[in-house]
Amino acid sequence: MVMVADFTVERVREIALDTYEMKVKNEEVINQVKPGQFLHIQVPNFTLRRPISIADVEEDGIITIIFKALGEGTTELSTYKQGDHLQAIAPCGNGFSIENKKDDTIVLVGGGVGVPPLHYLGKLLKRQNNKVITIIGFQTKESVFYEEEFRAFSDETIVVTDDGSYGEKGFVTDILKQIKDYDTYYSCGPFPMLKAVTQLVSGKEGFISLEERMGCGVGACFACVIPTNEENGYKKICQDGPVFPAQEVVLP
Amino acid sequence: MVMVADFTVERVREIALDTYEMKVKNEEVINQVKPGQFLHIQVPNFTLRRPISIADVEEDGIITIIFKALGEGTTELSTYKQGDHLQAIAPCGNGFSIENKKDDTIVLVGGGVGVPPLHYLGKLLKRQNNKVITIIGFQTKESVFYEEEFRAFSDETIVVTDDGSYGEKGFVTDILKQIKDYDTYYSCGPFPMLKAVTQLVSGKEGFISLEERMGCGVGACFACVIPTNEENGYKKICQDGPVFPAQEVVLP
Amino acid sequence: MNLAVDLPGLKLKNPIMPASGCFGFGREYSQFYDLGKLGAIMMKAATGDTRYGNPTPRVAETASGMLNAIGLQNPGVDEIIRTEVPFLEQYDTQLIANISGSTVDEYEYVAKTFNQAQGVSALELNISCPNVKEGGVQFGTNPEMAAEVTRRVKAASNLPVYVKLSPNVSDIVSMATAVEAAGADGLTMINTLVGMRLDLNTRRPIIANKTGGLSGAAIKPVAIRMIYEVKPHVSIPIIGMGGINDSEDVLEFLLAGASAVAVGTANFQNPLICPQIIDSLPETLTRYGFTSVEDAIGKGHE
Amino acid sequence: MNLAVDLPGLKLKNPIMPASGCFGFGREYSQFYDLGKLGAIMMKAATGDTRYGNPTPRVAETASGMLNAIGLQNPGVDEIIRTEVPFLEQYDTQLIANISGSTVDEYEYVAKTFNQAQGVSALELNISCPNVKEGGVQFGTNPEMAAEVTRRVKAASNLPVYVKLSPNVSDIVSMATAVEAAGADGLTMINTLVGMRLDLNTRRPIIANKTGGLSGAAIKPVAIRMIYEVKPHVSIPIIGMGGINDSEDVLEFLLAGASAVAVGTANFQNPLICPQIIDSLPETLTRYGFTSVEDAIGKGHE
Ligand SMILES: Cc1cc2nc3c(=O)[nH]c(=O)nc-3n(C[C@H](O)[C@H](O)[C@H](O)COP(=O)(O)OP(=O)(O)OC[C@H]3O[C@@H](n4cnc5c(N)ncnc54)[C@H](O)[C@@H]3O)c2cc1C
Ligand SMILES: Cc1cc2nc3c(=O)[nH]c(=O)nc-3n(C[C@H](O)[C@H](O)[C@H](O)COP(=O)(O)OP(=O)(O)OC[C@H]3O[C@@H](n4cnc5c(N)ncnc54)[C@H](O)[C@@H]3O)c2cc1C
Ligand SMILES: Cc1cc2nc3c(=O)[nH]c(=O)nc-3n(C[C@H](O)[C@H](O)[C@H](O)COP(=O)(O)O)c2cc1C
Ligand SMILES: Cc1cc2nc3c(=O)[nH]c(=O)nc-3n(C[C@H](O)[C@H](O)[C@H](O)COP(=O)(O)O)c2cc1C
Ligand code: FES
Ligand code: FES
Repeated sequence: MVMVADFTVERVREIALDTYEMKVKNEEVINQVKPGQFLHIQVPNFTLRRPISIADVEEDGIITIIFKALGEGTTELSTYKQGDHLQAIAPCGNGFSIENKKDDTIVLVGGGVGVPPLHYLGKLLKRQNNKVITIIGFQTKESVFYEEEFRAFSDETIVVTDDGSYGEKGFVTDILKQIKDYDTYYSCGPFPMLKAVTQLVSGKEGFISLEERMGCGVGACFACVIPTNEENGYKKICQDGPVFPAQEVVLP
Repeated sequence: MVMVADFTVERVREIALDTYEMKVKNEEVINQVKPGQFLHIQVPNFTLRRPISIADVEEDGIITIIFKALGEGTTELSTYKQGDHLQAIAPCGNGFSIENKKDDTIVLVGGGVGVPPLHYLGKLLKRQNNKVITIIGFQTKESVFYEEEFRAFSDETIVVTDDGSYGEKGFVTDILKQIKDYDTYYSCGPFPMLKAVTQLVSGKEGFISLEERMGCGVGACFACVIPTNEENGYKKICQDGPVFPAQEVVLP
Repeated sequence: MNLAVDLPGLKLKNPIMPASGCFGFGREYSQFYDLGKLGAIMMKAATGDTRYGNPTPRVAETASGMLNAIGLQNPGVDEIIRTEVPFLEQYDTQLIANISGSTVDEYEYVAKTFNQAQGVSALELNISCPNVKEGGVQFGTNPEMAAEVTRRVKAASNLPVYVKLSPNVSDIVSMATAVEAAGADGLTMINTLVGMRLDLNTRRPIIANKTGGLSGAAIKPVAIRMIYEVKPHVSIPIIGMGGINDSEDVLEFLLAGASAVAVGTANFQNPLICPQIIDSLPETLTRYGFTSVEDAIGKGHE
Repeated sequence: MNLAVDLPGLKLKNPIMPASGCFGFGREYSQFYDLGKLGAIMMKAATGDTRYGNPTPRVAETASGMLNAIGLQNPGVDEIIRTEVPFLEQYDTQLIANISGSTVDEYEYVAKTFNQAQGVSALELNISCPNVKEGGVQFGTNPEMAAEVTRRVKAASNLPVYVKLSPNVSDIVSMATAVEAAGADGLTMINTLVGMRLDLNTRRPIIANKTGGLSGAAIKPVAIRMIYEVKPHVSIPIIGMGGINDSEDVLEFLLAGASAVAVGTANFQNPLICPQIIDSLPETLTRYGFTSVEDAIGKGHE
C-alpha cells in the first residue's frame, strides 16, 4: 500500500560524477516494495516532488536510491546528511512483476539514471535462479556507477560509454544486438534509448520502465500519461507504470 | 559605509518568550556602527530581508541582535546555530547622534522589540558620562529581557509590564510622567507608544526610532517613508532614520 | 467548533474541498485517508466525450508554483457517471462536478447528463480553460460569452451552478457580475494564470502545449485580490482557491470573502493536506478570534 | 564574449539594467558598486509634480514575491533633471526615464521636459500603473487609450519611447500591437500583477492601499509567457522583466524574445545582483551554446 512515509537518511555518498547513492530507512515501507517502484520525494521549498527509483532494499528497512544532481531539487537532495529526515510517497507505481520469472535468461538494459531500478530487479531475478546479463550504458567514464554491484549477481556485465572512455564504446543497443539467446529483457533509460531497444528486439518479451514529469505521483492529476495502442488509450506512468510491457505503450 | 556583509553566527539563545539574542561576527562592519543602526538580514527563501536593530557591539567584531520570532522569517532565523552564516546589509540607517551628548541626564524609553537598540545607545551614553534612566516596557513577565544588562550601566532602571506580572504595572508613559528632571529622551517601540511618549513630553528634546515594513533597506524603493511636517515632505526610515528628532516626523 | 457552511446545493460540514483536476476522482487519495472527512470534492473536469488531452510534458515547476497543461483529459461524462460517481458516493461528502466543453452545446450536454444522474450536488462551470473558444472568443475572458454559457447550463440543469472564473482578465468584477446576472448560484475563483517556462537546453517551452496554467502559492495574492474585489459586487457565495497551503491561508480567503475554499496544487506536495487543514482550522480560527467559519467570512472588508 | 545589444536610442554594453522603482535614482546602489557596469539604468517613475505617494505600509512579502504600492512617489520631473540626472550622468551607462502621470497632459509634459534636458537616452512610458485613469478607463488595459498616450508622448519628444505593458489584461498581444502601431519604439514587459495580502491579526489588507503590485520570481512564468506571445506579433524590441534572479533567468527571457532585461525585486534581496548577473552571463551563454547575447534573442521560437 502506498503511503506518506518519513525516512531517516543513513548515508549519502557521491558514487560517480554528480551521482549520489543515498540510503534511507523506514521499516514499514520496505515490506511492500517491488523492483521498479519509486519514491516520490518531497524536497522542502519545491512545489513538486522528485520521483526516484528504488535501487535496492535491505532487510533492515534500508532503501537505496541513486540519483543524479541535475537541477535544483536533486542538488538540494545531494546535500542531505545522515540523520536528516526525508518525506516521500512510497512505494509508488506498479514495479516489475517477476513472480513467475524462474530459470530463464534475462537481459537488463539500462542507461544513465535508468540504471538504478535494474539493480534491485536483477538481484531478485538472480535469486529466482535466472541467468542475468547486464548491459549498462553511461555518457563517459566519470558517470559510470554500480558496475561492481551488478557484477556481484550478473552472469555477465557489459559497461558501455558513449565516448568509449570506459568499457565498450557505443550504445547499449550495439551490445544488445549481439546477444541472441535470451527470454526476456528489462530496460530503463531515456526515451530515445528505450525506443532504440524496443525497435531492435521487437519480437522478444520485454518490459520497459518510463520517465515523465510528474505532479501527484499517485495517478490523480494526469500529468504523466503515455498513449497506448488503443484509440484515445493511455496509461498513467506513476500508477499504471512506470513499468509496461514493451508493446503496450507508444513511445514519443 | 554600508556594505553587503557576511556574518558568522557565534551564539543564539532564547532570552525571553519567543525572544532570541544572537551574536554574529564580522570584523569589518563593527568599526562603522552607531547605536540605533540596524542589520537588514537576508533569510534564505524569503523575498524580503528582515531589519533588526543592533543591540550591542563588542570589540572583537561581535554584534548582538535581539529579535522576537513572530512570523516565518524571524522564526527561521531563530533556528540558526553557531557557525552558520548570515548575510546582511550593514550597518543600515543613520543611528543616534550622541557625539555631543555629555554630562546630561538621559531617559531611555523602550517598548518590546524596541528595547534592543537602546541597550547599545545607553552603554555609550554612560561612557560619555551621562546619567541614564531606563524605562522599558513589555507585555508580560515572560517577555521581559535584558533587565540586568540595562541595570549594568543605568543609574536607574524601571521595568513595566502591561499586566503588572513583573515590575510596575502599566505603560512606559506612566513612569515617564513622574520623571521631571532630564535633558533628553530616546525612545523606540511601536507607533502607539511613540505617539504617547512624544505627546506626553512634547517640550523636551527627544529622538525616536521608527519601524516600518521595508523593501530595499537602503533608501532606493520608497517603501518606508514617514511624512514630515512640510507639505509633501517625507523621510525614508531606512536611510534618513530610523532615528528622528521627535518633532520632525508625523506619526500615523 | 462549528466549521459548517451552507451554500446553494451544498451543506458543507467544513469549508475544505480538493480543487478540480488536483484530486482526480478521489480514488488515489482514498488510499491515504477517509474521503468522508472532506467538506466536498470537486471532480476532475468532465466533457461530452473521452478526451486524451495534451501531449506530455504536461507539468513544470516554477518558484512557489507549477504550470500544468493537462488538456481536460477525462473519460467523458457518461463514463464518469457510470464508474466514478458511484465510487465517490460511498463517502459522506458532497460531489461537485466540474464541467467543460469545446462548444456551448457540449457544456449543455454535460450539464444535462449530470442532472439526470444521481449523486452530484452542484456543477462547477469551468469557463476558464484557455483552449475553449467559440468564434475565436474565449468564454472565460468575455463577459457576454460567459453569461451565455451560464444561462444555457442553468437552463439545462436543476443543480446549482458555480461558475469558475479565470484570473487572466482585465476586469474580474465585470466577469463576476455578468455570470451572476445570468443565473449563477455561486462563483469559484480563481483558475490558473497563463504562464510558460523555457528549457534552456532544448530551447523550447518545457510544457508540450507551450503555455500552462500557473497554480500554487505564487498566485495566492492574485486570488485574494480578485475575491476581495468581487465580493462587494455580488450576492452569491464564492468558493476560493489559489495557493492554499495551510489553515492560515484558508482564513485569509475567508476574510477576503470566500465562503469555502478548495485546495489544489498542495495535494501534490502533501497528499494529507486536506485532512490536516481541516484538523487545524478550529485552532487557527480561535487564535484569530473567530468562533466559527461563518463568523470569518468577509471579515476583511470591515 | 560580446554582451552588447543595440536598441533604439540605447547602445547597451550588456543587456542588464535595474528595473524602474527598484533602484531609485541609483545613488544608494552606487555605494555597493560602480554603476558604470550596468547596461542601462531605468530610473524611478517621474511625474509632473512632486508626489508623496500612498500611505504606508507599502510593501508586503508573498511566496517567492512581494507586493508594493509605493504610489509613484518622486520629486517631480524638474527636480529629477536638476539633481538626479547629473549624478547618474557621471557613470558610463545609459539612462532610461520612466514617465508617468494622472492625465495624458501630464505624460506629455514629463516627456517634453526630459526631451529638453540632457542625459536621458530613452523614455519608458509607464501606462501600467493601476491608479492612472482617464474617464474611468485605465490606460494600461485598454488598447485605444494606450495607443493615444503613446502617440501624444511620441509627438512631444524626440527620444525613443518604450511602452511598459501591464500583465493585468485579457489580451496582451492587442496591447502590444496597439502601441506599436501608435509609434512605440520598443516594449518593456511586464509590470506587476495586481495582488493583495490580508493580515490575519488586523483583518485588513497589509498594504495601506489595499492592493499592490506583485513582483519577483512568482511572476516569472507570466512574464515569459507574455513576451513569448507578443514577440511574433511585433517588430519592435522587448526589454523583459519579472522575477529575474540569475543569469539563467536572463537567458530564459532572451529565448522568449526579450532583447535586454531589467532586474527589479532581486535588488532588494541582493544589492549586488546586477553586477553578479553581468559577470556570470558569458559563462551561462556559453554553457547553453550561445556565442553572444544577440545570438540568443528569440531562440525559443525556433
Ligand atoms: C519513475 C521515475 C523514476 C526515476 N528514477 C530516477 C533515479 O533512480 N535516479 C535519477 O537520477 N533520476 C530518476 N528519475 C528522474 C528524476 O526524477 C529527475 O532527474 C528529477 O526529478 C529532476 O529533478 P531536479 O530537481 O534535478 O530538476 P529540476 O529541473 O529542478 O526539476 C523540475 C521539475 O521537473 C521534474 N523533472 C525534471 N527532469 C525530469 C525527468 N527526467 N523525469 C521526471 N521528472 C523530471 C522534476 O521532478 C521537477 O518536478 C526518475 C524519474 C521517474 C519519472
Ligand atoms: C529599523 C527596524 C529595526 C527593528 N529592530 C528590531 C529588533 O531589534 N528586534 C525585533 O524583534 N524586531 C525588530 N524590528 C521589527 C522586525 O523587523 C520585524 O519583527 C520582522 O521583520 C518580522 O519578520 P517576520 O519574519 O517575523 O514576519 P513576517 O510577517 O513573515 O514578515 C513579512 C514581511 O513583513 C515585514 N515586517 C513584519 N513586521 C514588521 C515590523 N514590525 N517592522 C518592519 N517590518 C515588518 C518583514 O520584514 C517581512 O518583510 C525592527 C524593524 C525595523 C524597521
Ligand atoms: C494539474 C492541475 C489540473 C487542473 N485541472 C483543472 C480542471 O480540470 N478543471 C478546473 O476547473 N480547474 C483545474 N485546475 C485548476 C485548479 O482547480 C485550481 O483552480 C488552481 O490550480 C488554483 O488552485 P491551487 O493553487 O490550490 O492549485 C487544475 C490545476 C492543476 C494544478
Ligand atoms: C518597489 C517597486 C517599485 C516599482 N516602481 C515602479 C515604477 O515607478 N515604475 C514602473 O514602471 N515600474 C515600477 N515597478 C515595477 C518594476 O519595474 C518591474 O516591472 C516589476 O517589479 C517586475 O520585475 P521584478 O519581478 O524583477 O521586480 C516597481 C516595482 C517594485 C517592486
Ligand atoms: S503524476 Fe499525477 S497522474 Fe501521474
Ligand atoms: S526600504 Fe526602500 S527606501 Fe526604505
